[in-house]
Amino acid sequence: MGRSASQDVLITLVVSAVLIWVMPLLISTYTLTVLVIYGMLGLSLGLIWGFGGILCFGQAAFFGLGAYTYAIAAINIGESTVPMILAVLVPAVFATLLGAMMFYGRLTDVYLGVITLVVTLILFKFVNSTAGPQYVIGKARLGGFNGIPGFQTLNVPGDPDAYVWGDPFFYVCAVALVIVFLLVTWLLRSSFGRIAVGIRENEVRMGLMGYDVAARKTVLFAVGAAIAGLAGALFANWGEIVTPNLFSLGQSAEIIIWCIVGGLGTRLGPIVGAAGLAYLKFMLGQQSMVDNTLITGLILVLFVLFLPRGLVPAIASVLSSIFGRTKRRPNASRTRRARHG
Amino acid sequence: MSLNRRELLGGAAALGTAAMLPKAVMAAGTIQLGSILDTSGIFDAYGKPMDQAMRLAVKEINDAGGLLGKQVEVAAYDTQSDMALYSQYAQQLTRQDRVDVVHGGILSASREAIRQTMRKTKTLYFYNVQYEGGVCDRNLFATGVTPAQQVEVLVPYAMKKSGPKVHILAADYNYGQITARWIQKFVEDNGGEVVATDFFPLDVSDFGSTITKVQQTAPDLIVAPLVGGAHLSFFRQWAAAGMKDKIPLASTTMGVGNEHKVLTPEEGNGIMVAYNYSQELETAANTTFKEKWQAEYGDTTAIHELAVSTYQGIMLWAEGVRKAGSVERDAVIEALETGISIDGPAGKVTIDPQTHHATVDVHIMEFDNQGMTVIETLPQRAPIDTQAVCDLQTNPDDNTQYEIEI
Amino acid sequence: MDLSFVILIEMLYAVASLVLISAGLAVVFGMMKVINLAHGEFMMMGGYATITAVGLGVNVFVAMLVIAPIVVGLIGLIVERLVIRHLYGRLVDTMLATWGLSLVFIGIATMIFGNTTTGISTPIPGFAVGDYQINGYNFFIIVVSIALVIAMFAVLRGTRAGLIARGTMQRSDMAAALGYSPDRIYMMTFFCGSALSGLAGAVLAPLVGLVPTSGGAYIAKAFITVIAGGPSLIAGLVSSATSFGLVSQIFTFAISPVIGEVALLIAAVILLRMMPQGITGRFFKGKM
Amino acid sequence: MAETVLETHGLTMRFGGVTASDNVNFKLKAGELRCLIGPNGAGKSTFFKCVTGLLTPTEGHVYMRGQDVTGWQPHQIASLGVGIKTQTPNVMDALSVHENIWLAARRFHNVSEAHGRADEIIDRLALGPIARTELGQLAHGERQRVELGIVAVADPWLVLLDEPAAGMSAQDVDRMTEIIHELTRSAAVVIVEHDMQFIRSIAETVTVFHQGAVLIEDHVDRVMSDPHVRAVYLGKNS
Repeated sequence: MGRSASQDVLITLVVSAVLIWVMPLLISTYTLTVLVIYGMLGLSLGLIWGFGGILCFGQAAFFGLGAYTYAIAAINIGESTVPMILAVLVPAVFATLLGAMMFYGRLTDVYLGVITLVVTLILFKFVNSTAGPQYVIGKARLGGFNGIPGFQTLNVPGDPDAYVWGDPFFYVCAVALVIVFLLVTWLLRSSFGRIAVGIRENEVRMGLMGYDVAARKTVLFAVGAAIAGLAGALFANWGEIVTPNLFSLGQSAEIIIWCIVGGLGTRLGPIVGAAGLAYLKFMLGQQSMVDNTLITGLILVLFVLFLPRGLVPAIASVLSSIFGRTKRRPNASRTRRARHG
Repeated sequence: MSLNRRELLGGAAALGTAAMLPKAVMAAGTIQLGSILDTSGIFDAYGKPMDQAMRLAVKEINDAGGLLGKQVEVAAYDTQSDMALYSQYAQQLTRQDRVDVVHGGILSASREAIRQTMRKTKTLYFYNVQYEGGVCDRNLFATGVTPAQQVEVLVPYAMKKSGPKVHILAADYNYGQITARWIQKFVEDNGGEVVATDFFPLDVSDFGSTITKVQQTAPDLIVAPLVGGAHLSFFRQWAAAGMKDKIPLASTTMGVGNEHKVLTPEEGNGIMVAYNYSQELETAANTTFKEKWQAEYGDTTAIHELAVSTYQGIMLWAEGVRKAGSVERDAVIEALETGISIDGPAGKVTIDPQTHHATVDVHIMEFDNQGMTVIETLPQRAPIDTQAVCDLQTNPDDNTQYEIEI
Repeated sequence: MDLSFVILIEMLYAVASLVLISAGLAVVFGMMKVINLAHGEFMMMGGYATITAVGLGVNVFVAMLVIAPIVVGLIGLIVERLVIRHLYGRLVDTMLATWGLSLVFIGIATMIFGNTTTGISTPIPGFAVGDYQINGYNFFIIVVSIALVIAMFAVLRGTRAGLIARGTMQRSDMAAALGYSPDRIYMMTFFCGSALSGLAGAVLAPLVGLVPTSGGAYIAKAFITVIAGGPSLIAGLVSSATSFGLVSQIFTFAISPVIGEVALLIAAVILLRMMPQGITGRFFKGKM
Repeated sequence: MAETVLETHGLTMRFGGVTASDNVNFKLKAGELRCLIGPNGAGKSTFFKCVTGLLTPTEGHVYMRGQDVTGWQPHQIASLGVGIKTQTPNVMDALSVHENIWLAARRFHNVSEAHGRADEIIDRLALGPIARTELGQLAHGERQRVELGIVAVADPWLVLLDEPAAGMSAQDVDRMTEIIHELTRSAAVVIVEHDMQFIRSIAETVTVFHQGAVLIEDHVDRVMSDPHVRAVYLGKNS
């Protein structure tokens, strides 16, 4: 990495502080909140796909699991602190089990894609068919297709009556994203992160060096799931309802599209892609000229064809060529290979 | 729950946001009506005609001089069949557009996604869709029919035509589960027996094994509250297996989104249903309504139950505003609670003050050549299911969706 | 006795429809190592092509078996020329691009046909087996998929094109070295694969209500069946369709359709965990 | 008497009906350099894969420094201090030379030590000028050399190399020979090879594989003059 760690942290903090101050002047905080949450979700896949080479077709499963865990725990506990923690832990544990099963089975690329897709489908189908009164966890009815409304939303820890919502909730989410971003940065700078990149590049070699590739991929997968789970819990708080759609393939598809459009192999790309496309979708809902699915599809096709590295790397290379900085040349083959991981 | 603190925080937040935002340009002296419907995505077969009906109703009001001398302006959002967008646009409507009333929501999940926002921001909310019943919220008016209203009349009629043994095939979600229970109750009340009940998630489209299973239970009648495009396959596969003339079918949902126009006469004829509206209603009100629709959109085939509910919902609200002489929420609620009624395309619709649901005419109908022929009209059926659990007159702070214990 | 016959037919039907759903995807994947995620939408378009043709007065069987495959095959050809051909050898990129295409097709179909469910009724009447009525159309689907498998086998075994195709499957560079342009082979393959998808969509259309998003219901199943089948085209297709079809029907009859679907998915996970290269990667290496 | 570092007992590997490796008993002493030779399909690569954990043998056992490692994963075997280089260059193309070697060093050392070790190996292999270049942009010989660096940086006591000289220029081969000799100072080395020129230049004892089994095991000169071996290489049955 070009910059030193402290520079990196400083730049991140300054830029995000400015953004957190300026953005609410342009877009309503309620919409911004969900953009931030989607950014976090995009980052979760960007981490495991872009830096670990694990293409997960079911990142939405962890998102949904986080949201449902939060909702169910919040109904049963009535205070949001423990549910928030559980919403991070449950997806992480689930991902650990799933990851161990897949990675120790030496499943790679397409096969990995199928398994994650299938697991997402199973979760979706299960949750979708829990409308009956027999599906209860503690006090919480799972609700099937209709989802779970009316749970305790985020409160100041220890004080269940002090709700955090509206603008304060936006700031909580934004700060959470900054913290997650810094953690990801730290992780990628650490040996663990560099080894993960090594595994993305060549699993066999890393195994022959003595690294337990399966274990490391499992851990990375779980970290990604934990981040997605946190995003899910925040989303549950934002929407005040959770529905099986969170688990849907459509949701998984969107996450993948965010990463592609934003730029794989970068930390910023998936966040930018997620926020940008979600905002586009929001704007499109205010017109009815062209079908919105069509536009999303076209964007994806055009990006794969003409800008396969995504926006952020493309902009970075344009900027560096303008300002002539001797930054490390972004490598096209890098992203390509990452995707085939 | 300390609502005060919440409202304080939230209120401050709303104020702060609004102050910073370029406020939506709105002409002074107009009334703002917010609409939030899926006009694209998988639910648009429901949402598009509802949107058309909403615009038709508003146009009619404006052509007649508006409300309280002001024109009604529409702020409409397409939620693209995406639940997350409901939350977002609800915030947009209430905090930025500051509308005076919101009409919309299709699925129960979408209603629950926006209901609390409406309540918190004190924005009057109309949910104009046939649904499972039981929502008890002073801020909400539900103008669609609920299961008891339909089932109470449909089941005895269908059993009389067929026999006492009933097999229920229901959509596996909130609506289907609750409706199935009501069907069971009325089957038993009428001296019948439910031999089996099966639930199907909304994406099930292969009913081969189900058709075999039904033949094993050998019922006299099938009541099928099945929902959506995938479930339509049941009616088709049922006919393809040659079962249609052997066991009669009744449904509380088939046709709500004009599904009967997709089935061929051979597949559809004879299926028994009970709704508030049918295009084939031979009343002056319906004829006029269809003429107006024809003039506006050129084609009346798209009109369905939910579109008419929406139209009636807006007319009820307008009536409430006229009576209150204001668009202010509490005044309008009080006016509506006097038991206001209007004469809509589907007959007289009256607000039930106790539940904020609607008392409507219910028509027993049979499919005939891709239309719904009215067999019998049962005037002014009250929402008895919701009435059993909800009394907003004695408990105005209630904010629950009850599951009605039968 | 009657009941077991009826159940047997239902099982055969389940297997047959899986074969039908997956054939187009299997051809494209087997030959080109391209996973066409717009496969479900190709099926959807096959359905719409049939319904439109029937609406114009064409005989329903002609519409299903001739018009729909040709129309969808041509659409596939255009797609291949415009998009896929730039992405050969980039498995994940083709998946993403075809995913995008599937959304585009849904959008276009929505704009043309609207989201209202449409459909045609089944052209074959039901009949009685003892005390039971069964859907006569199930037989038609079973027959079509058997014919399809035989035809695929005959083409691959018995024709020059099949020989080239088998060669390409094994070593795509060899075919090129022998003077066959891989570009043309791929183009033809994609045409055939799309046509098969169109055929499947058309043949299944009378059983289900069609909406522009109908394709989504098929793609996951087809994807799972093809990948679990592994590298051998026909053996893989038939073996995995049989295993999944049987598993899902057994659970459907024993418990419920949802459990049947979940059982299929769980079977897929177990199968891939045990045989990461698919069934034929393990048992039928090097066969077709 | 030097310690036995690698030993196999009755190692057998069958693929379906084909026996690719047939009851191989093999012994390697510390500090020894051994070449495995044989015509294509003789089973030397299968043997190599069974020893390195890339394949699990059907029958028989593999011992390293007396420990039974049969059925271990490659990473477990590597963790013992065994350096492995596969036939095709197996490196991280998008990473620089330094990063590649650092990653290997990091497995057994902490971050800063790993940097020191990596720099040292880069110096030793004269990779300094290209240390910051990504491997994807290097020539074949350089990539092979980097892979040897990856093996060497971990200080292995046993090194297993599959065709290290394949596809290299004469000059590259010379340098390779040098590096391998250097490795033998601290480790026992097994080389799978069929380039006779290279073997003559490097080996003392060679093991000849034929039809999955060990045909002969002797000093390189005697092996080369053995009529059996000649027959095998010329494709005649003796």
